[in-house]
Amino acid sequence: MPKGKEISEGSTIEFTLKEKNLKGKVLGIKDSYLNIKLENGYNIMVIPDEIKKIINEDKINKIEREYSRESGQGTNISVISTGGTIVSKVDYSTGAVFPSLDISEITSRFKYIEKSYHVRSIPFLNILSENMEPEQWLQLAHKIVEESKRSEGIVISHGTDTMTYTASALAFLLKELSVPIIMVGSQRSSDRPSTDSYLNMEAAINFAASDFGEVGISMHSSISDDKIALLRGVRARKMHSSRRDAFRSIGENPVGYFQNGLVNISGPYRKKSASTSIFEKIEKRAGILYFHPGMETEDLSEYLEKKLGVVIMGTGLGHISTKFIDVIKEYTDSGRMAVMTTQCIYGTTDLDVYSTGRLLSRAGVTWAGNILPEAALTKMMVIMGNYPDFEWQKRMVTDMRGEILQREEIGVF
Amino acid sequence: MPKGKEISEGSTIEFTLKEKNLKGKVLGIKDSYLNIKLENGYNIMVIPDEIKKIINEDKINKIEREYSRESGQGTNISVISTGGTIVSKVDYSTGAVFPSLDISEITSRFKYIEKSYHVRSIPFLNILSENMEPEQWLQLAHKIVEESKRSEGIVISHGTDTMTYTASALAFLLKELSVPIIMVGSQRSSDRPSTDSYLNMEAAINFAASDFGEVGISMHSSISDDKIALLRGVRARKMHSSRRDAFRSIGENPVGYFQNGLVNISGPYRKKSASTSIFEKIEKRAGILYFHPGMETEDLSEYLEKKLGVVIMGTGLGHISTKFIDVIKEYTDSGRMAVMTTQCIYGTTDLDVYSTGRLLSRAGVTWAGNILPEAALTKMMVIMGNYPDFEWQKRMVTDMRGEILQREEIGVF
Amino acid sequence: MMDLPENIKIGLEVHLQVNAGKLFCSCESEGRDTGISFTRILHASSGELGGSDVSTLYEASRERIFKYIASDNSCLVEYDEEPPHKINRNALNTALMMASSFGSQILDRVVVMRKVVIDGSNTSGFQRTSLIGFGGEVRRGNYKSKISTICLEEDACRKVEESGNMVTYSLDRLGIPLIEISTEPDITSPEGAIEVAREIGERLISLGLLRKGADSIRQDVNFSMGNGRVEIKGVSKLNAIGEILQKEIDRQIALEKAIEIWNARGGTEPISFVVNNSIMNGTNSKMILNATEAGKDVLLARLKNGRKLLKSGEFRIGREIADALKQIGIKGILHYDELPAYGITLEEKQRISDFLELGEHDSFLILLEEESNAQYVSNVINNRIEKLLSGDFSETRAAMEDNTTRFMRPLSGSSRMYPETDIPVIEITRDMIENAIKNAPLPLEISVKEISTKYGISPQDASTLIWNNTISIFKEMAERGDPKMVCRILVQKLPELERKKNMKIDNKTLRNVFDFCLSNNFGRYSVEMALELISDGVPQEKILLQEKLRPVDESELTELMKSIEEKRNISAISKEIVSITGRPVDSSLIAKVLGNQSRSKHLNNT
Amino acid sequence: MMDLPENIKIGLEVHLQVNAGKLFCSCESEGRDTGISFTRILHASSGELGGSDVSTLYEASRERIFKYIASDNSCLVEYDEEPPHKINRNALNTALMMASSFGSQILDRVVVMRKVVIDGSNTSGFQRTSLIGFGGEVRRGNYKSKISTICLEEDACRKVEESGNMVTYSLDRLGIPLIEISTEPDITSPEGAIEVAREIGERLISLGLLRKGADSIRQDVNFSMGNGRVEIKGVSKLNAIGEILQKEIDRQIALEKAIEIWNARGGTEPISFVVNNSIMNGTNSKMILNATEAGKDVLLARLKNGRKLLKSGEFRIGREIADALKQIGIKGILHYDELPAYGITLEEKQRISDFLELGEHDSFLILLEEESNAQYVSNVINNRIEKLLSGDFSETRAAMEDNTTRFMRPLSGSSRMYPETDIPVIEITRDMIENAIKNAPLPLEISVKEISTKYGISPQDASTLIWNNTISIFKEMAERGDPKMVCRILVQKLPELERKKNMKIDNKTLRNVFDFCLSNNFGRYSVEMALELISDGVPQEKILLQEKLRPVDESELTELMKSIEEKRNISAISKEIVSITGRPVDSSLIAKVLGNQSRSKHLNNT
Repeated sequence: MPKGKEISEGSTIEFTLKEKNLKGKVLGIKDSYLNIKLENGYNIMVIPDEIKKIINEDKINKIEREYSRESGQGTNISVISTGGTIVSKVDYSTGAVFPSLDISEITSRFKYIEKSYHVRSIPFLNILSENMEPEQWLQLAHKIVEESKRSEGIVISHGTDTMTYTASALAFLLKELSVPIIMVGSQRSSDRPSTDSYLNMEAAINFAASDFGEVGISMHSSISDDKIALLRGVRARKMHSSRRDAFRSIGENPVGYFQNGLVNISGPYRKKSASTSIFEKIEKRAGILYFHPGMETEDLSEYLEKKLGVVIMGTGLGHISTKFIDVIKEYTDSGRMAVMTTQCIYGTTDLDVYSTGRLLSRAGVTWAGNILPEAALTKMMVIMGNYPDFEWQKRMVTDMRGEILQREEIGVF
Repeated sequence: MPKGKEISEGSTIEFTLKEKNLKGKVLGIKDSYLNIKLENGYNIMVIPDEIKKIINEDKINKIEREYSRESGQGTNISVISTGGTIVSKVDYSTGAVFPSLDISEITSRFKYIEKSYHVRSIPFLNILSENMEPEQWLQLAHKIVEESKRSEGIVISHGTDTMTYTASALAFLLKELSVPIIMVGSQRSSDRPSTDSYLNMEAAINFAASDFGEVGISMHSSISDDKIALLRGVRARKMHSSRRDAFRSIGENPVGYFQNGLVNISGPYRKKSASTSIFEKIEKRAGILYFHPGMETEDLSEYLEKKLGVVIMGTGLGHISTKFIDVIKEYTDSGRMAVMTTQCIYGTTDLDVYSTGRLLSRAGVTWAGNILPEAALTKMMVIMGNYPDFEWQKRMVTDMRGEILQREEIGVF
Repeated sequence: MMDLPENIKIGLEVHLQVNAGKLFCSCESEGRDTGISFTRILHASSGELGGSDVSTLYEASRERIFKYIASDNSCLVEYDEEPPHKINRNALNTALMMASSFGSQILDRVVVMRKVVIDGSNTSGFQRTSLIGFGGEVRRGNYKSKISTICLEEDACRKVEESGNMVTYSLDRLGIPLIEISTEPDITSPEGAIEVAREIGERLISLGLLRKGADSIRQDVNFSMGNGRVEIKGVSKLNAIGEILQKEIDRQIALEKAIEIWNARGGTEPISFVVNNSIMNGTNSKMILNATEAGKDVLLARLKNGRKLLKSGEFRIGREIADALKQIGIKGILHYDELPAYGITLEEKQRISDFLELGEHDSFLILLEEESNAQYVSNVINNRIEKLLSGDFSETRAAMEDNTTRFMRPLSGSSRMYPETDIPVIEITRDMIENAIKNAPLPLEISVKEISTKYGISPQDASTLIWNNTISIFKEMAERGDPKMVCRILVQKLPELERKKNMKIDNKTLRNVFDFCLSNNFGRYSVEMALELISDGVPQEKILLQEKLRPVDESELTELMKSIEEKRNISAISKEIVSITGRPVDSSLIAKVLGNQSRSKHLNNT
Repeated sequence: MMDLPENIKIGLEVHLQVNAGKLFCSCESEGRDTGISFTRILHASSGELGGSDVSTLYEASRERIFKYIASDNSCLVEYDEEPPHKINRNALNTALMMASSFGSQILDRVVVMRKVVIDGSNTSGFQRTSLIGFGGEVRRGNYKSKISTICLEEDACRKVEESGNMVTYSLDRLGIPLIEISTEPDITSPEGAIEVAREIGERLISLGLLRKGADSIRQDVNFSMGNGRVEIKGVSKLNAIGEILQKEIDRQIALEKAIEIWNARGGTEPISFVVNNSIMNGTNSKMILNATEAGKDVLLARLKNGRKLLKSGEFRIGREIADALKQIGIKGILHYDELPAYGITLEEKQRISDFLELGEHDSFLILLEEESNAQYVSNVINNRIEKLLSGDFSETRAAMEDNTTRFMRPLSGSSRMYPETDIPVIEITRDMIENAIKNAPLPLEISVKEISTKYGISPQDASTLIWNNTISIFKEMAERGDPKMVCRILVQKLPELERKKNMKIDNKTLRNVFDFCLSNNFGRYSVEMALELISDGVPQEKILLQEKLRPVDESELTELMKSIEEKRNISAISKEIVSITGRPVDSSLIAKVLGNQSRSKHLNNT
């Protein structure tokens, strides 16, 4: 770049590159490259030195657009945004995605929604879901209590990565619900014409107006844009890293579906209650440990030192190497809790079947049927935060929110 | 029990319990209970003191049965037993399961096997599969080299819990294979008339006589006793804790099937080579870490201290909280390896898509497409044990044994 | 009534289905097909081949595929795809109450066992069963019997179809708790057996915990008259016991005579089939022609000294042989006594006799099968004949529709059983035993009297409630205030509706309807309307609604009555009100309003 | 040849399919249906609504469902269910070679962009495209054109069917690498355009990397003659360019004249539809009757000053309007100029004219649609007319079968493009550029000469190899020893077989066959036999076997010959040997053995 020239972001410049005169808009400087959008729409990345000559520069102000936080009329629905891509916008020059609160962008796609629902957008967090922490679950639960007083349903937009953790945590934190809590996300970001976000959100708003008194998840049931599933939060899991239909109910069918504008909830579910109430605390000193051959006894013992409770993802019906028995026994003897789950994901634990299981059971390991590891972790955090320790085990093995299935039928695996 | 009386195991006694005269066989003493099998077949558990009077006692010697270690004639197949339930017997009095080497018990069920195969039973280990350790994978690989010299196919019976770990480890340890290696297990133990072990083994022996030059797994493809799948070891995973069809190929279809006595291998596979050779070492200082919200930076940093390599099961496309970036960077900067996989199990990792991914990538995290966590761990152990460190990353991201799929089609999730 | 041998001994095994969900999972007792099915093969357990059980080996020799239809009251446990869950405590406690009821001793620890059954009736290949207690006595009138054991076990699959080598079962019944009460063989008459069985059944009925359904009580009858024990399976109708036993006695007496003759002739020799396809050349017998066309061979065997014993007069040893063969799927067998017949001429019969060089008393068998099966079939026949000739008639037999019995399999021995290791030993606590004693069922007539007195209903009604299996609903709902109303509906309205609409309303639905109406303080008319709608097939969720079942109140009724012209017949008015509002209305309220209105009208008119 | 206006400017966008697998995944270029499909809806991206692209908005206004048929050369990337993989290096290098070939400047960094296309032809709703280079020149004979840009992009889905609001696409073509070479609008004649396009195509052909297939070369033509740029999409046949341009010129000239008249009359006013269903009462027009029966309304609008311009003489503004309406699915439009027709009488035409109070030069439109759509439709019509009247003819048009063009959508603008964030910026290294320069394709005739010389084959054969796209296989296999044999099979045998059996043998199969035979030292006869079997539909795995393709050797042949009686015709003998052995045989070997034998026979005979 010619010396003395300072190029500012957003300006339009004429310049010479590789002996050709070009015109473009400067989008920014990234990793010492100038990012320029040419007139034909293509972006190029140029090292400033490569630009031999700047013919002209026009500085242009950025345009700020207004957005609406409320839209439509009818049933009151609150959409609490935690920063998932679903209510995000893309900066079309850089391709960067940033969160938006313009709720009308979603609702205006579906005219009947504008007519039937009054949707309010509540900014709450703006984080990537992998950065979600237990404290924020508690804050979110409080926010839900607040919103439940003025809305008939709550939709929570959330990144898909840890959505089932948050859904489980909320399910356990919320003792009773006077409104449906519907989590929604998208696997294709909203900047793509093919995004799944609008359909997922349309379904979520409709689910939120039902009498579903639980924490649910509203996501595609297949890779087609035609049927959205309502999954029970404590039994759902993100089972594919990229597909639209990544979320699956483990061991049961989805509670309901949304298709052709209609909600159909066919599975058993808890109806909403008269009021919403919550547990006030959450115990953070809990974690998940994934057993594998080659794991050392110190791996386990050092990890356990820091935790009041641990969810072990064992093999098969809930096994780990028998060399760990002593460490585990010492741990549970000291009043702490070890809960066994299975890394198979599907199916139940049962420590009565094989000798290792029976040894673990005798060493104080708790097993709670087919509870999922994510549900076990969040349930443990809520139980340990709010109940005396002598009740922990009993609570853990007792179904609270549909997280322990009593029956698994043929078609759900 | 009347004082001065000593009851010996295996003896038949007449005694009085609750005012009734009973006769039965003493099976043993367990947790201070006498375990007695009554004449009508029922077992009862009695505290010795509850027996008021012993009328008679007959001591009987146990019957030892002979077993055969070789059977049939034809293609030479070695069955290496590592102690899974599949080649086990039950003690029908106690219900306890113990490993058996009587290969004719299996082969004699299928007359054509006796006619077409000469099956040799090789005792190797007798452990529960959750107790399998990396050293034993190496020993098993050596055993395979030895057996490959006199057999045309090798079947390895193995507990299902860690079967895919062993299958992956063997796949990486064995550089080239002159014989098929077919792992086989059972989800219902052989003492049940409904056991899946015979069909799985029948299929395994037939698969072992093919030209499949890889490590495969032979297990039920549905809950019906009709079709056995041949799964590629490095892409298989136990996805259900109890069902017969627990083993699934992740992201690809099974390589082949066995049905009605016929092997049909339709997927792409490596044919067997002229000889069998192995890597001689395995690096044990590697492990799997399962990321979850609430995980603390110390959880990670303390764990990493002990490991030369770590497989992280991140969320979605391969994410963990950005608070860990510094720890990870320091780790990889010191020449150690962090490989990202996804806890979704299905689907690929891609650290180019989201900002967290790009940060992780820049912090030195390796990502290898859709490699499974179990395959990543065992591959890492083999690579770190046998290649100079500057080659680790390149080897890790390069497909060696079909563990990284280039394409995922619509029907495999 | 019957002419009985003196030495007969009868013992009973009464199986009672407990209406309390399944024994080792959380499925319900009732269910329907899901349309999904799977197939299995069962293997005789290898471990048993040594000291193995004969009945198990017997089944294993038959190569069969079992198809299971999943019902909506089955789950992975029934599919044998998940370990059993913890034992159903209600079922266990019911078994303990029953044991207490007969003064049986209850074991301090219950060990769940696996009883190997490989006819496919259990997906696992075994039935879970546990010994709960022993001892005690059943008495009724002049009859009594000592109890040998009380067991709690799982019911088996319901057989749907059998064709070729495929047997199809439904899973709806699998896993339902069965209390098995076995008596000593101390009953000496069929009447005694009937009365003892009746008393056992009535105790569970009296508890209100017998499952509704045709096969909720099934008994096996153990019978002996000196030739070994015969276990007759599947006697579902109590009254048939007499005829079944009479026919079995006749069978054994005839057998005894036939064997006496046979042994007098010098006994027999093992048979051995030889092929002779040409001997029937030129035959007109369709049976033979069809068989040979299907590639089967004509196999002939001499049966030494067997003439006129296989089918002649009262002798039917041919059927004994045929029954045994049927179990291995062999049907095409003919013998000397029944020929000429089936298109086989006297001349052909003679030709065969000559070929086999029959002696004076010898018989022959014709088997139409592939030659390769000859050895196997002859083994089965020889074993059968040898056992009969030795005078040992002991075996398991099945009761047929016509009250005859058929050979089913050898008697089961104790080596069929080994522990269910998936379920830890269950401790029977002092509390459980006290509870069992406290709640032990009384004889039915005493229960009837107690209920009648306590709730102020007639003994007939109490008895009907018990027999209709609605007693537990009655007790539960009667406690909420209006026993007479509840009784009236259960005893009159319900059977009337079920008869009229020809459909059964299950207890769960009944309970829901009562619970909803009583919770809302809705009375008889609401319950009746709900039941009527249900019997019309309207789904519950469209019925159990406040706006639907709330009775028309007085002010509404007063208003409505104005529009009704004909006001003479209360029942007609009631119908009209119901059809206008779609809601129930109390007839007495109509009468009252009618009274008021006529008074006020009268007033206006004057 | 043509009578061209002086100011015409032609530019080309030539799209060449690269035969190197897909651009952003590992799927192959060729594939078949799997029978699995899925459906999608595309949304105009919210973020674009501000500074958004007109063509995108245009598509978004049409509510359509897209159905995609998965082919076996598609994966989650094509389904838009997985992020794109890293860029296909072969395709990228090919694009760089092409750029070098024309002396274009190559960018140091390639940024992959998303170009929004929401007609469903891309599952994601955008096409991935990247600018590789710019500058350079194409020359051929007397013609030349400057290159403006060279891009590497993904090909789109192949449209299979369109019915109602459902468009069906196959995924087999989606993602195939396309090199797009755009020239400046500096070409002044259709001949020039044809020659320039031909030269561009031949360079990739010369590399042997053009995909086989009907649509492997497609060009868009940019054309202007002073009324704005028209982009004509989908000109697949080069020779049609002349006729297409002539027809477009005719269209624009007629438009210019019509507009001149219209403007001279005082221009127009926006139309506005009014409902008048009764005006057509008593009509015999089936079109009207059918429409009203289907619940549609009769909507009428006056078109000021439009008379005799919509369809009269050379004027066709009616078609311009109809084309625009067709894009939003509206078909039922009629106008003044074409009436009386369609059963509408002169009297009815007059009635409408009177109702709309038409002036002397006014026209009218009849729209048969529901009233609720009137506003939307009139907006589309008004926009269309306003734009035409302003003299701006710029738009994207589609080339039709008859070489006319049809309005497709407004021109795309640069705001359709934003970065593909899933793919990091790709560095073009010095090595890559050097490689591109070294391997840059030469003009086809030079390539032909070089190949001919190097491998000792005729220039015609070399040319055929290149045009048949078998040049890369030829080079590869020729290096293994016998170029003439390879050439002979590829140039003669292969086309002959393909013609005879009417099927194409793909390059992958060809490569497998040659590789197998050459590896085993099997010659021409083995390759030919393999290809024949393949063209008969026998699967490869049953053909590529040693025992199948190993030529009959001399000793075998000698033995076999003994059994052959007629030994005159070598070709007949050869056929017989093949039919006996099922294996190939070398004719010259037959001749040799024949010689030996006749000699030895001769010896014996004398």
